Amino acid sequence: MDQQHISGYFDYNATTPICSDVIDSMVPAMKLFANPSGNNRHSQTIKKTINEARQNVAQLLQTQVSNIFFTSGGSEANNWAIKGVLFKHIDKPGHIITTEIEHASVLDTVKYFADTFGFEVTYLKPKKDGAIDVSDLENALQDNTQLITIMYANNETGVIQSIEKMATITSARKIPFHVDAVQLVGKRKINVEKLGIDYLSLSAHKFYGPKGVGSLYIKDIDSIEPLIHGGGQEFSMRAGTENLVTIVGLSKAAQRVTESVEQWDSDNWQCKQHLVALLEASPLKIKFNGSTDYSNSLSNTLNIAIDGIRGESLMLQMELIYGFIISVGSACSNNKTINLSHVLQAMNINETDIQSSIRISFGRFTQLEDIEKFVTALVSAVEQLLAISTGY
Amino acid sequence: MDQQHISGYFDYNATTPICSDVIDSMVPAMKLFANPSGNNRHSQTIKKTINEARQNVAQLLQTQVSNIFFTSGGSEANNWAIKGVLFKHIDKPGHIITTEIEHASVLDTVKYFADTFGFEVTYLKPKKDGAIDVSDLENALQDNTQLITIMYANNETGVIQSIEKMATITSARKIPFHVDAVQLVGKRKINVEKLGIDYLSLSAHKFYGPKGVGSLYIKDIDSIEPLIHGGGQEFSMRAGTENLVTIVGLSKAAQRVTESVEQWDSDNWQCKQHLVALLEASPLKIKFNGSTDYSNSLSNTLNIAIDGIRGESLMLQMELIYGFIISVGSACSNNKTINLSHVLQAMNINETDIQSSIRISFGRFTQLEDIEKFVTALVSAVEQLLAISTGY
Amino acid sequence: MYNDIIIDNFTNPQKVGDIALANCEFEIGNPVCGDRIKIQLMVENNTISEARFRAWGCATSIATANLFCESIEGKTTSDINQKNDQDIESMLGQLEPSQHHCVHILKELHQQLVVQANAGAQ
Amino acid sequence: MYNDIIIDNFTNPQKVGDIALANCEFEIGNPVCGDRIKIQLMVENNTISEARFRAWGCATSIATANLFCESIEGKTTSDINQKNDQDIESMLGQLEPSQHHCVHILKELHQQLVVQANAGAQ
Ligand SMILES: Cc1ncc(COP(=O)(O)O)c(C=O)c1O
Ligand SMILES: Cc1ncc(COP(=O)(O)O)c(C=O)c1O
Repeated sequence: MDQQHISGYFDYNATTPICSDVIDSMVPAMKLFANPSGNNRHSQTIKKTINEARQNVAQLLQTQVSNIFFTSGGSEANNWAIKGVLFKHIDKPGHIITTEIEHASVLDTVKYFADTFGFEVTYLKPKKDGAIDVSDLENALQDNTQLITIMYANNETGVIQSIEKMATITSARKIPFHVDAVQLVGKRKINVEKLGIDYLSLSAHKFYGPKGVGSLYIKDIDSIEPLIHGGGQEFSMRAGTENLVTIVGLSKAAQRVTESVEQWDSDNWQCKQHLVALLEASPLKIKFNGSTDYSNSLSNTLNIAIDGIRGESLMLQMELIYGFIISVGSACSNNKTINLSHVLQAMNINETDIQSSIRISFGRFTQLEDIEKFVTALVSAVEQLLAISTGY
Repeated sequence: MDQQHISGYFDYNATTPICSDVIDSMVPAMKLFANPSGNNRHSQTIKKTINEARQNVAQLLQTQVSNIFFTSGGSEANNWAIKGVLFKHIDKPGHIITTEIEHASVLDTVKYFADTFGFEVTYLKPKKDGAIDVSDLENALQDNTQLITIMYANNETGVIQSIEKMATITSARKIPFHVDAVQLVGKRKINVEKLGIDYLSLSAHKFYGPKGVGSLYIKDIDSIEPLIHGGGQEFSMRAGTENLVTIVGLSKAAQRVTESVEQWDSDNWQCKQHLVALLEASPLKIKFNGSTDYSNSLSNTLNIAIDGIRGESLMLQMELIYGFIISVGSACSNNKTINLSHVLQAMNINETDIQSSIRISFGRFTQLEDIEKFVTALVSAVEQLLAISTGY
Repeated sequence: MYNDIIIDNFTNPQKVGDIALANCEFEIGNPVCGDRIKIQLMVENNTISEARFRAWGCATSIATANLFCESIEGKTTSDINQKNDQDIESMLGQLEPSQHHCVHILKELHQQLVVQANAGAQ
Repeated sequence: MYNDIIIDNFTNPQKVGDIALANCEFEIGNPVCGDRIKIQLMVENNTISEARFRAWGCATSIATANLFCESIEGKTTSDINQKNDQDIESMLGQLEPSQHHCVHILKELHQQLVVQANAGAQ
């Protein structure tokens, strides 16, 4: 996608346009070719570069460099946190708490421990507004609870969980608490130490950095095993010659977030308010999926069901005719079955509404006038689809 | 390290200079920002790019695209193969065969299964020439052997193992055979299907590609579990938004290897013969660690013990005074202990010889005249060190 | 993804609508996927002179409905009856696994057409 | 890695050699690491007028030996005796964990010097 299409891009939660500063930082890094683990002066340069990157990520989360570990992205970070903690209990499988609305890299990993090793799992269910009740978490705790893993903000609805309140409970009971913050980092400020959690995942491509690189914050390295064993990289916690080019990109992206996240968030919030107002004033019959207010949802995300259309058709219409990219709550899948969003299902949204749901997510390159053009296009596209289905 | 220093770089086994074609291929990929898992046309472009990369790696190994899975490098590929196979047996831990000379990402992973889950391990010992006796492997087989993991070429000595002969035995007994080919790929031709092994690891930064990206070849995906669970990427075998930029780099690097590996190998072999001849004609007192002939060792690697000096001092001397980068067989470590190469120890080389050992590894940018300059520098550097130690 | 046949038929469907005096009409639905398609035809002398559709469903099913109407206009029912499964499958071009249910939709449309047209003829 | 103090003393060691008429001489070794250093001194009126070394070992230990000789030439044994552990540690600059054994080497060189010089004086 080139830059001229960015104004039509409303799928920032899937991935973000890479920022030109980030690209500029990565180009020279491609030529730094010494092995970071080497003993010569060229290796030294690279070690320093990696350490600066670690510093930038630490600053982003307001923590120390010794708590930041680079990974190949959010999925690896999630897998690492869950597996790294649970394999320590493999001889005595206990209880895991998570939610029904996690990302596949959490759900599938938790399921793996349940199916293969016999761990017991409690899946917390969100309320209609998408939020998990803190008291539900409290009630789910067992003496043998070995890990809690809950996402900070949901990728589909943008709904934000009360992680800070949850952490008060988990830390009082000293139960390891992992937070998948892949969707929050870059959109809201985080102070991970004040938050009081044990592990936090982030992924650069969700905040204008490159794909395939992320970090896991680890409060106490003795509490977790490596996912990738081997050499001395990452304080001997994650083997593998470092992906220097994308780590440098992550570094620059993290720096930008630290500087600008509040500005971006306030711009996004303006866009979102405008979007909501325009949609409500439009002829479209809309339901909002999950909270839309500032403190309970991301400022860049809106998930809506539009009466009378199928999300998937609307998505293609919006792309092919109007040049807007959005995402959907359901898609056809193989074998004639339909793939309904597990997140919307968990919120007890009915099947027809899920099939007519779309996710609109924008970001720092989105202008207020892009929002206006977007709504105009959306209204036309829906009208066209309705015209095709009139009579149904 | 910039290009002008490449003629002094003799540490290609640690990492290789990235090739300018590879850089050129990566730059435009940085701007392709759609999510490869998305449903829009931009995503399509990226899927195609990733698929082309898979094709190039498949071609490099002479296999099918459906057998190639991208990883964050050689260490992840090794971890994946070992853990992915052994976790299938976690309820009935059996027997593993490996060697004493593997890379840390294999040794530490195998040790993890021995220490944590009670697997039994046989560590095969190489002969003085660095090679594992095929009959030793045959004798080590047990009825409950669940995995064999043996490296193709050793990173320190360049010694090549008889993988093809070994595979005849393992495939007849249907025992999964993983081969860490990180050091062989890019130096010799591989036909992985003809070889008859089950898993093979490779890493782009060892053949003029970027760091932090590699692949695992998997013959039968039902034989192995994912290491990173989650989304549908990599045929649902390895979750995580793909590291597009470095996958594109791997792709180009793989393509170059397929085209040129024989030429590079023959150039390297010329360099190596010249190097050996010059060293033998020099006043240095030298022992060769491991085989040096064409069929039993890589054409780009030479590991030698030089009488009367300490490898570590020589390495620094070579770098600081002469601008040559080499590697050593031992280094000081914390707590006053010495870190002797586990590879050279396994070959029964005595401690003094290990301490005076260096690894010389070169590659496609090395000229015959660089070899000459190198030996001249080496002779002077050794003389200077000998002058300091005279009397000892 | 979506091939050009699907894209053309979806973004610019020429056969959307109703035929006030339709003499043949049928509906099909996919209970799992929820796609619904209604076809109205004007059949004169065993020839389909006009075909229109209404649809609610995924983009590929809408495209399928349009393509179906386009392909049968001007044809006789026996022309259509001669199409075998392969002919029908190839009409939609290369599909992703998640779009394969539209092959079944297209087959069902053909079957229904033959059934209904024969019924009308009796 | 190697700091500038280590690099200077290692790449351009001024004090390598033997003193034919040395009146003070001692050796130290690190049995684990294998580093070996021999020091020869010319001591006149309690002042070290000349210091030379021979060494086999890692780069940092060679640098340490040279630095030691440089630092004691022209000094009296009581000057040297006054150095505390901190003074000695700081001589080598910032070190990596793997280089820390050279702090012990440097301390041992100082201790041996005092012992030997006192022995000579008696
Ligand atoms: C033999 C061998 N295996 C595995 C690796 C690890 O590969 P990577 O550096 O891509 O993690 C290396 C390189 O360091 C190696 O030499
Ligand atoms: C909430 C959440 N967690 C984890 C991930 C996975 O991150 P990555 O794409 O870096 O593997 C994503 C993004 O897809 C996400 O939205």
